[in-house]
Amino acid sequence: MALIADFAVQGVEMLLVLLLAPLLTGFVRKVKARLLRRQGAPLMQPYRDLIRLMRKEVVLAEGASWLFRIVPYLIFAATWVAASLVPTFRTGLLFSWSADLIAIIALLGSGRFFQALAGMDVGTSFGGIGSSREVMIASLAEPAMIMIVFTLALIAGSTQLSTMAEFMASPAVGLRVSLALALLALIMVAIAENGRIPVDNPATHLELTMVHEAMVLEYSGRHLALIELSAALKLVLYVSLIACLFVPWELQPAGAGMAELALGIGAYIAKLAVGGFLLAVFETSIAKMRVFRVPQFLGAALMLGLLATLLRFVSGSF
Amino acid sequence: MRSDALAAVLLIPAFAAVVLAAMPGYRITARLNIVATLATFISAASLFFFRPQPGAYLLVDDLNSTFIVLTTFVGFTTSVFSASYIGHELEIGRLTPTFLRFYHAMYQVLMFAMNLALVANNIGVMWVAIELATLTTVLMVGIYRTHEALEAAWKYFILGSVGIALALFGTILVYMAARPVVGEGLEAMVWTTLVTRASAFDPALLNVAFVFLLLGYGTKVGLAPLHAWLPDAHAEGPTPISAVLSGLLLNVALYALLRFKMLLAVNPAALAPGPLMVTLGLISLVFAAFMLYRRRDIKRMFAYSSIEHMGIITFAFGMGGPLANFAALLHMTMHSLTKSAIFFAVGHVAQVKGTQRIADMGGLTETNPVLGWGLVLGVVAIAGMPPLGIFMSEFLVVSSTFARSPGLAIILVFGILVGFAALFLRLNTIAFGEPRGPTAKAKASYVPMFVHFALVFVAGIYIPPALVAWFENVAKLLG
Amino acid sequence: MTGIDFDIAHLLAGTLVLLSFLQLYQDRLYALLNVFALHALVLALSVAWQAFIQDAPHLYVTAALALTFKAIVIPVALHRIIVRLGIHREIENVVGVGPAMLAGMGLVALSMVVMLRVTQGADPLAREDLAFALSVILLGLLMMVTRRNAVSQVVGFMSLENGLVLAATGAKGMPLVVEISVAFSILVAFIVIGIFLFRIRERFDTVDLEALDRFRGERR
Amino acid sequence: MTLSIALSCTAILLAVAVLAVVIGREAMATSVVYGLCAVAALISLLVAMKHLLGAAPPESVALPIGIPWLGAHFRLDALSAFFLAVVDLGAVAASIFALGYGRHEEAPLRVLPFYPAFLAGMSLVVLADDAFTFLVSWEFMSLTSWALVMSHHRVPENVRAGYIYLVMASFGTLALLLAFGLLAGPDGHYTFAQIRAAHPTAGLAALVLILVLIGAGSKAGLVPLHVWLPLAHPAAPSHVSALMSGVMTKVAVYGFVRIVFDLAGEPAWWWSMVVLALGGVTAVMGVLYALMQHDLKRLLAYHTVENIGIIFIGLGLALAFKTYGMPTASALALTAGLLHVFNHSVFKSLLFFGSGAVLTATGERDMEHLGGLIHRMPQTAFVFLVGCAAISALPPLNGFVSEWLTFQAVLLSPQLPAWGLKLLIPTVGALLALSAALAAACFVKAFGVTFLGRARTPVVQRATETDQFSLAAMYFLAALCLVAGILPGLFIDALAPLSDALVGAHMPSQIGTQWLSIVPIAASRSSYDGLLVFLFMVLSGSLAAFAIHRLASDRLRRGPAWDCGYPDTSPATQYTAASFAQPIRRVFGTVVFRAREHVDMPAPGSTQPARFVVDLRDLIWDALYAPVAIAVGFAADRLNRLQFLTIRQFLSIVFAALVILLLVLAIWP
Repeated sequence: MALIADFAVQGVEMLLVLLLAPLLTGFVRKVKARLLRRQGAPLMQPYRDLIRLMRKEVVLAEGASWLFRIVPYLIFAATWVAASLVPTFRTGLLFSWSADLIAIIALLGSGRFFQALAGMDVGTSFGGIGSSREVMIASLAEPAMIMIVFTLALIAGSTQLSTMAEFMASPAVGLRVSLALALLALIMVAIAENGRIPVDNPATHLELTMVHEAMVLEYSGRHLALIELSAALKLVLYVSLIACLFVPWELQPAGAGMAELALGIGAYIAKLAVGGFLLAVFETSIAKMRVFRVPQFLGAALMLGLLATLLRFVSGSF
Repeated sequence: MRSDALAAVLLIPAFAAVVLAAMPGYRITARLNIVATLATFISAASLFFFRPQPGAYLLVDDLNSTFIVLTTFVGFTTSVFSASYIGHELEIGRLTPTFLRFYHAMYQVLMFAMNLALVANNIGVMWVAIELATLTTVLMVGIYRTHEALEAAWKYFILGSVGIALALFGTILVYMAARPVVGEGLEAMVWTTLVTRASAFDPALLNVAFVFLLLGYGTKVGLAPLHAWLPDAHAEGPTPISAVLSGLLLNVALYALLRFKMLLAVNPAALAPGPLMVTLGLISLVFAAFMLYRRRDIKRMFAYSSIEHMGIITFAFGMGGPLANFAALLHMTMHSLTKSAIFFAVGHVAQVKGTQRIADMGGLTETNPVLGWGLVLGVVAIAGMPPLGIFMSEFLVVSSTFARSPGLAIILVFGILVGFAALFLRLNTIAFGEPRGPTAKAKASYVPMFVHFALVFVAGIYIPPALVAWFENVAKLLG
Repeated sequence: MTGIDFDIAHLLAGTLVLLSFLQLYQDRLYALLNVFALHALVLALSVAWQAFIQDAPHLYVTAALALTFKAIVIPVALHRIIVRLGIHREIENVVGVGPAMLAGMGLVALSMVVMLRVTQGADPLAREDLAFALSVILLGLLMMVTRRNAVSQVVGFMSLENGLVLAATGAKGMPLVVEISVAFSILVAFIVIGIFLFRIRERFDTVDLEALDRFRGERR
Repeated sequence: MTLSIALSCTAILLAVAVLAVVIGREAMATSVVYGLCAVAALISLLVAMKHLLGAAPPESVALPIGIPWLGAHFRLDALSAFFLAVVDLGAVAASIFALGYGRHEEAPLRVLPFYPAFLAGMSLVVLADDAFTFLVSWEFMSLTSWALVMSHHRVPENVRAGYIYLVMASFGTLALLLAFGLLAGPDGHYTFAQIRAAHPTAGLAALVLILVLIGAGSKAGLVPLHVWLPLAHPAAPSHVSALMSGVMTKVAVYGFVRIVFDLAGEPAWWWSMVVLALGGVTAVMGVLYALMQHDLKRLLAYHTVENIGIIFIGLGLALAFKTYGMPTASALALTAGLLHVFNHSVFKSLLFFGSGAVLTATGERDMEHLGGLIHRMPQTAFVFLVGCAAISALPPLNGFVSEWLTFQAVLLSPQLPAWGLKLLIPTVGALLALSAALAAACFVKAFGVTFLGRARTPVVQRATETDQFSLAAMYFLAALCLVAGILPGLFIDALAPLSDALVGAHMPSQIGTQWLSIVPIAASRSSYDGLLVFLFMVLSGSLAAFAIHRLASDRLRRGPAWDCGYPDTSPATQYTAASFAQPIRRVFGTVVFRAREHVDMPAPGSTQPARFVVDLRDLIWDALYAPVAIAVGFAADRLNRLQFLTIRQFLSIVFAALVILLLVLAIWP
């Protein structure tokens, strides 16, 4: 009985992130438009785009190989699995033990790996630009992320997200320097990973500035839809990751009743909204940086993460 | 029967020398040469089983019996090699039949001299024998009558003579030291007597004596800085002689040195010969290792490698102790076999390529696979790589030394490594890469070479217990 | 052995050392040869004396050999060679006579020190003889390495060998002395013949190593 | 019993080597030799696995060969069994691959005899139980592999590579020889049993550690002793490169583990620091070197250096925990390291096979001349992709598992008391993470440039899919990558007796856990389930595909590439390996390699092409190796003058020696 309930919760969780993902993207766009005094597209626009794309036929470049066609599904699978393993409104998810935070990062990493490959598959110059810049960014972002994980894991005594979240919710946490550093680093990494301003601009198609867009330049139809969806999922993932680790309020424990769950979901959506709003504000208030400034940006993140870890190693009180 | 075998070891070569000097005709003399050396070898081998009592002049004991067998064996294989080698020399007219007769006679005289030096129980006789061997080799080195050959022979002759003089003075001093104890006359030069009574000898005299003997016989061993004659003599003489020089004569001289080392070792008051030998050994090793780099003549290069290995052996004997002595004896044997085999290969290589310049050889494993791989095998063996015998001896030397005096072991390892690098640097140009120079097939008998390699290989894997017991006795003997 | 025997032997040995110094001092070939002949003569005398006091008749053979061969035959032969090869008569030194003499002094002192460490128990005649012999040997070697001229180097070698014979005969009752002296005479003969054959005009040096280098290309 | 079987397999291999010399010229020689090798290695593999999984007690045997009074001792315990299994697994795969690949060998006589001997040498090293046998096998391994490196000796680079390799190998062997000399003592107690009993003093053990780091490290390819590796491994035929990279380096790791964990006694406090620092530096340097390469096989070789670094990080952690008496944590770290040993041997062999297939199909090793091979050799491309994903530590493949375990071990280390470690280990962890990310980048480049995009040269058009044997070998290894990735528990449990023997504890048994997940310490702390992750991905991926194709459209049309509307461009406009690595080169290269970019742009209107040159400097070579070469040359020149003195000058030297010795006597007390 309880098992079935857990199954149900896990399923709800997976569907929830999947459904909310385009909404969050739309919301961010809307807020940005508003801040720019524009009307902006309606909130539901991303859904419409996705559906239209799915209906369209795929125009496959001549040079494209079988890899090019399966990559979208791979990316989607990896991102979705990763996202569905992050506690959103309830800890102790049924399968949370099947992959800890490191594994989740690695899953995202494999998504990126295949995306970069796809970028090189058709054999155009832009794909190459995108891929090489993407891996360069990743080669700094991933270690930074690992360092953040170290810090949090050393505080919580676990890399298991549910356990970490529960610990974070408990009063044992207190205010710590290393936590602050980790949060700062995590935000920087999240911005880079999702290709937001100032690292990358999801809206641009200016050849020399784009990274993510350049990689997916050759995609069309359902493939493009899946990739967009995965990107949205990734954004949700990071926001909910930050939420469950740093603002774990109203995160319901395992075996909570319906009412609590509803409350938890509400709180989660609220967190997403706040996160999206902050992101939009941040993006509108800053300019995109040159590609070769990015390493310094991410290097800073890596250093912050390393510093936090070192503090943890040297003494538990930081 | 007993003393017959011993007599045979000396008389067969002497007799053969006379006959060969008289006899014309290449084929028959070459064959006879082989037969004589074979007979000598057999009678020497029989010494293992029937050991005569030591006399006033001759002696067979654990130490020299191994050397005798080794010497006669290598002498035999070399004569086989020289048959095919000299044939080619006659064809291209580097040698005339007259010189050939001379050559074969001298070869036997050399064998006689070396055997005599080994079985001599009288330090005077030993001295005479070694000098005889030296003079014979001088004549054979000069046999080609080319400018370089004469030059090398002359150099060898002059330096050798000074060595002779020093060694003689040392011998006289030993006699002087012995005389008050042993009494005048022959007895005071009989080694077996000396070694039993040496503890009572005057240490100061013994010291001076050893210094002179070390320099005198050390010149023959080719220890740096007394080595100057060795590379040129090897490079300019006929290759069989280079093989015998490296494989045997150096050993014989070192054997003489060992006898006197034992003499000093018995006397507590005398200075320990060990440090001197260790120093000379290390100097020779490192020096030769560096000299290998700039060699352009293949035979000269391997001559320097002989100096290097003599250095290692002397070092090991100087260190002393059962392990090191065992290793040194093993190394001595392995080096004789390997180095002579290498010279067999080198001789044919030089004949095929028509030159001794390393730069003019190349891709030998392509053009003459058997010869090329034989040479590679030889260098691998001499560089001390498993599973060949020299690896075992070097293993024992280095490991046993390092535990006792790390500093020396470090120098030793350094020298070995430097020499190793140099050898393979040259081997790469000779055996690999694009073929260079003439690529005619060699008319050669590879049997001696591969027999040696087979022995070295087996020794690297398995040494028969009898031989081991032998070596261990000797190692104890040497203290 | 009585004191007078000892003194005479001692005197002769000392004379040999003195003559070695004289050889070092010479700077003309003929003079050098003459001094060497004298050297050999004194050696013959001392050997004969030893034969007498040790009543070892076989030593007389050695003495005779030294007298005939070294004191007469060789010097004459060398004279001939000098004339034949037109070797000019000056002796080229590596170091001047003065320094050579000083070095000789040092060597003699050294040999004395080394030899006199021998315990008193040993036969004094042997000790003194050995000391002198060693200094003769060392002086001979010194001559070989300080003279550029082939003939003078041969002379050096021979006086070295005289020292050996002196030591050998001084060693009372030593066997094989005669054989050894014979062997050495042959050796010396070889050298002289060699010089003659190879037309070594000036010095061992010019049996060219340059030739070696040219042919073998060893020099970089 | 099992040991004797293993030894007889080795004997068979040696016999095959002799046989190869005899029949080498025949046509069927290749098939016969490699077939026999595969069979012998397979038997030995089964034996080793039986011993390992059965947790059987150690067996030992002494043969009356080698040093007479010592004999040759062999021993099969858990450690040797594991490494023997690794060796034989690689051997089986390589032999099967070579059944097809070897046919393209132009001079089989230069490969066939040495290949079995090489295999035999490696298995003898892991079986040896005394110093002499160990070193003989060790050097024999080097010798045979050198011969294999020299098999294509007409290429000057190969000869140079072989030379540097052999000199470095002998250098390492001499270092090990000295180490054993210390351990065995002056009277030569050479058997490992005696050495174990000896308990060396602290100073001695320290010296031993350094010597072992030189000896085993130079063979394994630890920076800065790695220089030979990227030269030698690519020079050999590809199946041999696979063995050298995938297996021989592991034998070196075995040597390190055997001596440091088993023979050298109790570790001192600083040992782990040295090992960790070396490991971290090696990992990052290796991958950075790799990123700068455009020769496929050399790139792979540099990645071997990187992975050796990762392995040594694991071993260093194990050493640290062992030093401070934390056996369970030590067991975790050790298991992580050894698991990576296994994993790397699998996917590195796979990748080298792939490069070999490409080499035979196109005759090219330079990626800049390849591209688009995925169309010509789809199957090779697929397995190569699996290998790339595995080595880039992507879940659910095996590379991720071992790195994950290493991270878990790092997370246990704050409990270590030593301050140095407190500061060092996080840094090493960062280096590890960095190297992992860079490795992923590097393999995007490797696979992307080689197999994806459009053909850069005509050779690619002529390429065809490789033969069945090679494919079989590669599929086998690829499958192994997946299995080891989704069922790591089995492998971890197999290592339990081993870590028991070495650090006195083992990881909790993984068989009982739910859904075959792996739990290093406790489920609450961390756990990972490759199987489930794999299932989830397959499920969600296929679900999405199904849903879209059913509900939305599945129509598809081929068209020209969009490329921002540029007209159809030539393949030359694609990103090359160099240009792909350019951003990373800008970030790291300027410091690590003194990377300088020279652009000369011709004046407008001039016809000559613009040039862009990047020059990289190998600082390690410049700093360590070049000076040595120069010094040796200098000394050789100086001493060489002695060859040209005149006879009189030689005499003077003799004279001087005499006088000096006499002076010594004179002043002797």
